[in-house]
Amino acid sequence: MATTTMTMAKALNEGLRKALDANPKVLLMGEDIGRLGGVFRITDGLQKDFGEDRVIDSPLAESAIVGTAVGLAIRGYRAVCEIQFDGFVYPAFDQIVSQVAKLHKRSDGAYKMAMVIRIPFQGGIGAIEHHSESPEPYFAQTAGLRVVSCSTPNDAYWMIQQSVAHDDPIIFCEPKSRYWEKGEVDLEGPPSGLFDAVVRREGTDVTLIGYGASMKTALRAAETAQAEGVSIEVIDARSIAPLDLGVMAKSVEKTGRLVIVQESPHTASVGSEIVAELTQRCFYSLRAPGVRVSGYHVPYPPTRIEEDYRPTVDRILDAVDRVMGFES
Amino acid sequence: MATTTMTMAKALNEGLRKALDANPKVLLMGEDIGRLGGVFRITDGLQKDFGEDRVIDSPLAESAIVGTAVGLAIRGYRAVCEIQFDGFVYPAFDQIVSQVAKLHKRSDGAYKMAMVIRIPFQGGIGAIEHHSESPEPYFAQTAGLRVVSCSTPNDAYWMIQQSVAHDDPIIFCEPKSRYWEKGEVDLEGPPSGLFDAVVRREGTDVTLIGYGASMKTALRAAETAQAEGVSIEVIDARSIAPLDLGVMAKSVEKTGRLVIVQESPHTASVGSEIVAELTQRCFYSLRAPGVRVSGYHVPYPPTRIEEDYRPTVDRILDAVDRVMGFES
Amino acid sequence: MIDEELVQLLTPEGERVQNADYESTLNGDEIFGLYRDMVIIRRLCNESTSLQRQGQLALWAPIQGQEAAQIGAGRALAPMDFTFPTYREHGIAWCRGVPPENMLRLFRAVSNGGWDPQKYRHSVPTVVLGSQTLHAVGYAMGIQRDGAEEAAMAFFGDGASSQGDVLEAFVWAASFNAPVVFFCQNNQWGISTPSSVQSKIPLYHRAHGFGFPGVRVDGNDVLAVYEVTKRALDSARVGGGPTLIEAYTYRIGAHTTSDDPTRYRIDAEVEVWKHRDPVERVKALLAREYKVKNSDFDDVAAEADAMALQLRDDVLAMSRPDPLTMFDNAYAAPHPLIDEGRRDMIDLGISEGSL
Amino acid sequence: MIDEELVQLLTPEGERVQNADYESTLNGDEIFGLYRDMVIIRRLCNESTSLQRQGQLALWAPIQGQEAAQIGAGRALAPMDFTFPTYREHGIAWCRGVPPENMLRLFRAVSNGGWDPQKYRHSVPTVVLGSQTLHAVGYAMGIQRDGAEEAAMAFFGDGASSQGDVLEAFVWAASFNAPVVFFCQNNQWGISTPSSVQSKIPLYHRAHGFGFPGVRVDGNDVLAVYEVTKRALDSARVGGGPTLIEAYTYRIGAHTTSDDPTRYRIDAEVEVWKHRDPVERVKALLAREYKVKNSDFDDVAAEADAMALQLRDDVLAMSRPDPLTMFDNAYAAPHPLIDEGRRDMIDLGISEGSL
Ligand SMILES: Cc1ncc(C[n+]2csc(CCOP(=O)(O)OP(=O)(O)O)c2C)c(N)n1
Ligand SMILES: Cc1ncc(C[n+]2csc(CCOP(=O)(O)OP(=O)(O)O)c2C)c(N)n1
Ligand SMILES: [Mg+2]
Ligand SMILES: [Mg+2]
Repeated sequence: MATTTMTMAKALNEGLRKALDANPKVLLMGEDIGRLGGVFRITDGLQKDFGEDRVIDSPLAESAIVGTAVGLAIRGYRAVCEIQFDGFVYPAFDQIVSQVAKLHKRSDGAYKMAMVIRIPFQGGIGAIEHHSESPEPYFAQTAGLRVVSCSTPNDAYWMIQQSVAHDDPIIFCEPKSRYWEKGEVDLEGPPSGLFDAVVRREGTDVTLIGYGASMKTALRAAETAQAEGVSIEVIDARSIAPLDLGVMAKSVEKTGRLVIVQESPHTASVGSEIVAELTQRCFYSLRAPGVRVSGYHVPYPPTRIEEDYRPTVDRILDAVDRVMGFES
Repeated sequence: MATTTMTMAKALNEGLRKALDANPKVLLMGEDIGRLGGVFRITDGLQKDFGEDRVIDSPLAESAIVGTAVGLAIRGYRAVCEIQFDGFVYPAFDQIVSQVAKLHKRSDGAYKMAMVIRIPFQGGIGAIEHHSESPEPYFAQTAGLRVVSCSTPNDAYWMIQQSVAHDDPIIFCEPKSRYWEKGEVDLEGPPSGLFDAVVRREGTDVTLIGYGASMKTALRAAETAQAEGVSIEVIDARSIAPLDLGVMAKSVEKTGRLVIVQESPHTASVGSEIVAELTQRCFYSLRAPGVRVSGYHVPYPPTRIEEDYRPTVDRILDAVDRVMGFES
Repeated sequence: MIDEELVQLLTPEGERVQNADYESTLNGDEIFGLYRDMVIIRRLCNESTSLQRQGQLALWAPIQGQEAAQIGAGRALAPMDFTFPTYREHGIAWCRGVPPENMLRLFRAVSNGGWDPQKYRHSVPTVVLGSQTLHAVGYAMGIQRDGAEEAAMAFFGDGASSQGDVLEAFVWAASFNAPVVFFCQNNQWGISTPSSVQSKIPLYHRAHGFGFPGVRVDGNDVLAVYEVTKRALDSARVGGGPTLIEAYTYRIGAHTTSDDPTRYRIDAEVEVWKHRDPVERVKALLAREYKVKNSDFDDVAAEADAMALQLRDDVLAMSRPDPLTMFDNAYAAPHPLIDEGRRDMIDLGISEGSL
Repeated sequence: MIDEELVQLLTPEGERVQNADYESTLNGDEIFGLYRDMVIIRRLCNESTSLQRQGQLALWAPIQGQEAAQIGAGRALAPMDFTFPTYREHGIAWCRGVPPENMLRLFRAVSNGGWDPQKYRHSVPTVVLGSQTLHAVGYAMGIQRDGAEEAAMAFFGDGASSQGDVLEAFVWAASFNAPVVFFCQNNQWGISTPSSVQSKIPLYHRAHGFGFPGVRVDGNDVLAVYEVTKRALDSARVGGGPTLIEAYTYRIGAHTTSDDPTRYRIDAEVEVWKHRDPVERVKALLAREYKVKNSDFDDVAAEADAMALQLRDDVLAMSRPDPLTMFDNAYAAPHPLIDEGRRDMIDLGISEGSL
């Protein structure tokens, strides 16, 4: 296994480079992604190597970034759009929901809406408002889209390539607070399918499901719980829509208890969906109701207090206690 | 009780008239709402009676309709914005999610975002694409907003007035397929609080929850089930966000079974939320997992086949059978 | 209609007008071809209105009054150009070769599209106003990257001109010098809203503020529309960048068959515009200048009638789709919720289809 | 900087320029007042940059180079006008009377706003580019309905000028003839993107296409900015409708303290603009024409230093908010999820606050 260590940012950069290399129809487009390499440097050096026609510094308008990507898709191109921060995807919402998600259907399959919309998401970087949000529930609800998120450099490297190669439009959520953390990347082959959930840590008492930046918190919570004698199985959803419910249900059937961790508020969230589906699939196995640990139902707070908004190890453990103690 | 019979369209029209009468700061704004009275005639005659300054025919841009309503709110006005059809609210999504929902917080309470965004929603009128959608899950997920829906002329008449008088921004979802159905309107006082769920029909075996156009289908299903010996309690959520979970939980504790009906696809939907919350609150009462009867996970289909997309009496009864037969 | 700004090559009476910048390049046969197109598309449009009244269509969006704008623009296109319509571009669809029955699939509510957009190089109908202008710009950026001598053309109305997407499309087209032509049919109404609500000055001026040419053409003058569009397309194809064309015309009919224009506009205005009929105008020219015989005109009318009959038959033959088809093409690749939906529907006995 | 289009009343060397349309109406004391504002706001800005470097602020968005644009515009406002800023309008906030420590609450990440926008008639910072332009137009529609002689003013940058919201704001302002002034600081960069990506022609031309006046002013000339803005506001207040002002200036510093401009622009360009410094320009005028003494200039510098010290103290005293405050003002009226969140947080022992 040829592995190498790199940050998630670098892994995404390398993955995009491979995608550009593999297919001349692949383009990158976004604000400040060329000369600057993006505010997170994810596209660093790519304009230099692939030219201004393939790595496009766009005017400042998200609806147009996505709307022109649609036109490029019709012409046979595959655009990877960078949205600078989660909170700036909403000007493009109409194009995403009414065009990107629906044009394959509307054209009876004549148009492939092959494109990737990259969104650095979730909080944890001490930024100002609109730079820390979790818009994935909106996209998960929308038929016609797929939503994935990476939580390790290895996944980042492979999932971005798999997404670019995929024929459906993909909302690619990158946990920005993890960009600079390092991990092993296996250069030889993808670890799993793009839409597969994976068990990150095995356990027997509680199934803990998350994605993106929450995975690190979840794994830390599992470690702490272990010390207290509770064995947590941690699942990285990876694909937010569609959900890989098979892997999740198998785990819940074993553990009988379910906790979900996410940064978005809980109402009509991905966590709600997981609870609803797994309650149906594992009704007799569940020894306690599934519990969601989420962001609170408030606008994302000033970041001096964001760590009390985002799910913490403590809040996860509190939820674990609740599902463990439910029968009593 | 001074009651009178009118259609939901007329009830909304009368409710808006009362709101305009009650407060000179109330304005209506939208495309074609003045001279034409709106494509559904909900604002019929109001421009004639209240003038062009209070019932404003706007240029054709939804982001601007909502964005200028924000500015009007800052100046102390209360705008009631009409979005012509559900599928046209997305150009305004950014203003709704990042401004309307967050400005009360951002201004530390100095700005009241008192406004109503009226959306004729759900399908059933045989229209072309984008005229039959259910965008309520997006707004329910968004902290800072409230979302309500009327299912009877009486509720329409009162809820629109309560919404206009409320100090938080309200997404007001109108089941367009029911506009022309008549019902009793009690002119003397509101039937319930704006955020209260109500039991529309009592029953003992299954709790069936819905809102908007689904209520009629739900009540018909309950009737049919009755004939087959199954007693369904039908609840109109009315408030989609926040949910009146107390009323719902009380019912589920009695019946032990839960079915939800909605037209949106089920992923990360209002139905998912209701299942997740009620599973938590009524874990030991539930004799079967809550089941959602939803639109399918596809773009809204051509309307010649929309009645097979929207939840039908048959599909609801099938779900009822499933929860009734679960123990076996 | 004495308007300095308006490019016109034919008066409402069908007399030639000299224009310093544009001259008509079409011969008699070609002009007769445009006439034929306009008569046919008007006839098909009227048939569609009847079909709607008879309950055979869910809706219809008539184009009466706008035939010259659409046929002039549609015939100026080259085969390899790509067009991005709204819901009202039946004349453009006709010029692109879309079979009339395909145009009506949307309105019979059996499809959200109706034709193969890649085959005819004519995109699917776009209902969310303005979205397609960005698609056209993106497509044009693709043309640039392919080094092709082709152009994209986006259609939209006076109402849609206020949408952010249209204005962002102007920004992008200018920024990338994209080979795209924006064709705005200012039919003076957006449902009940007069175009003066969208702009106090002629719409073609918008382009100047974004740094590319805008031109206003008499949208009821098929010769002028043809020349103005051709010039803009030719320029776009060879690196001349975008042009905004405002075709100044009038929506004679209702917005759609669901609309009642008597609620918001006066008959007198409609009457004035009926006298500027685009079909009569070119017919007068053909009769006078090219001595086209009445029998030739009659032949076209007969041809149009035959096509209308055929269209009616085709529409009546369009049956309700199998409900299972709603799952087709929702995604390009397999998706668990699609499989689940199909299974559910078959289990419920809604469709007999198989998985 | 010899630009026919640019309104200028003072050369970079501080010499008077005659302009056919505008003349300076300010006396020496008033000009000295503008100078003082500029010096203070620059000093406060530099202090904020240091505070950020020292880890006391999460971020800072400097305004060096743009002081004349902001002070000229800010001082042209009347008390009852209402302003809608972005995240960079520290000079405007200063003119509106917002206490400097309030401006820094956003950047210390203890608030998403920072001041009472109704009290200062200066809206909260807007980070989503362009949104505030629509708020300004809506507010202006409210002014119209109140029959008040007031104006709204919206600030935005060259980058934001490409956003649909800004362009829709132009449509609406023109349509309603709203009393609003659009003030675009073209500082030539939107992070790393040069303004030429947003428009190939000067941005003020945009207004003409929407049917209202646009004017380009030397944004480093505080006298010119003041007069141009005053004229536009006066016109708006009495029914003259909107104006777009493009203040042509330059962002001397980084986009924000997170940015590294050496990655995308050359030093030589920055150097050129340093020679057009807006503060030095008016200082030269004051020294030469009004014989302002060095000691007076020194007094201003000392005053600015004292304010900077005070600001530093105030910032350091801003402590982490109680986490429970995140629930305050999320809604105006009671909400069950807010109560639930508060309860949860208290149960978890995160805050000792009470319900
Ligand atoms: C974004 C959006 N908002 C509203 C509508 C509803 N609507 C359909 S057509 C129309 C008027 C369009 O006017 P115009 O652009 O002039 O085109 P025309 O119908 O005159 O051809 C409106 C408001 C829509 N389709 N899309
Ligand atoms: C809708 C939106 N997209 C992207 C961003 C990220 N962003 C913040 S500032 C900026 C550049 C803005 O440039 P300009 O409008 O010229 O203002 P300046 O920073 O130069 O004052 C960008 C892209 C944003 N804040 N909002
Ligand atoms: Mg029109
Ligand atoms: Mg700038």
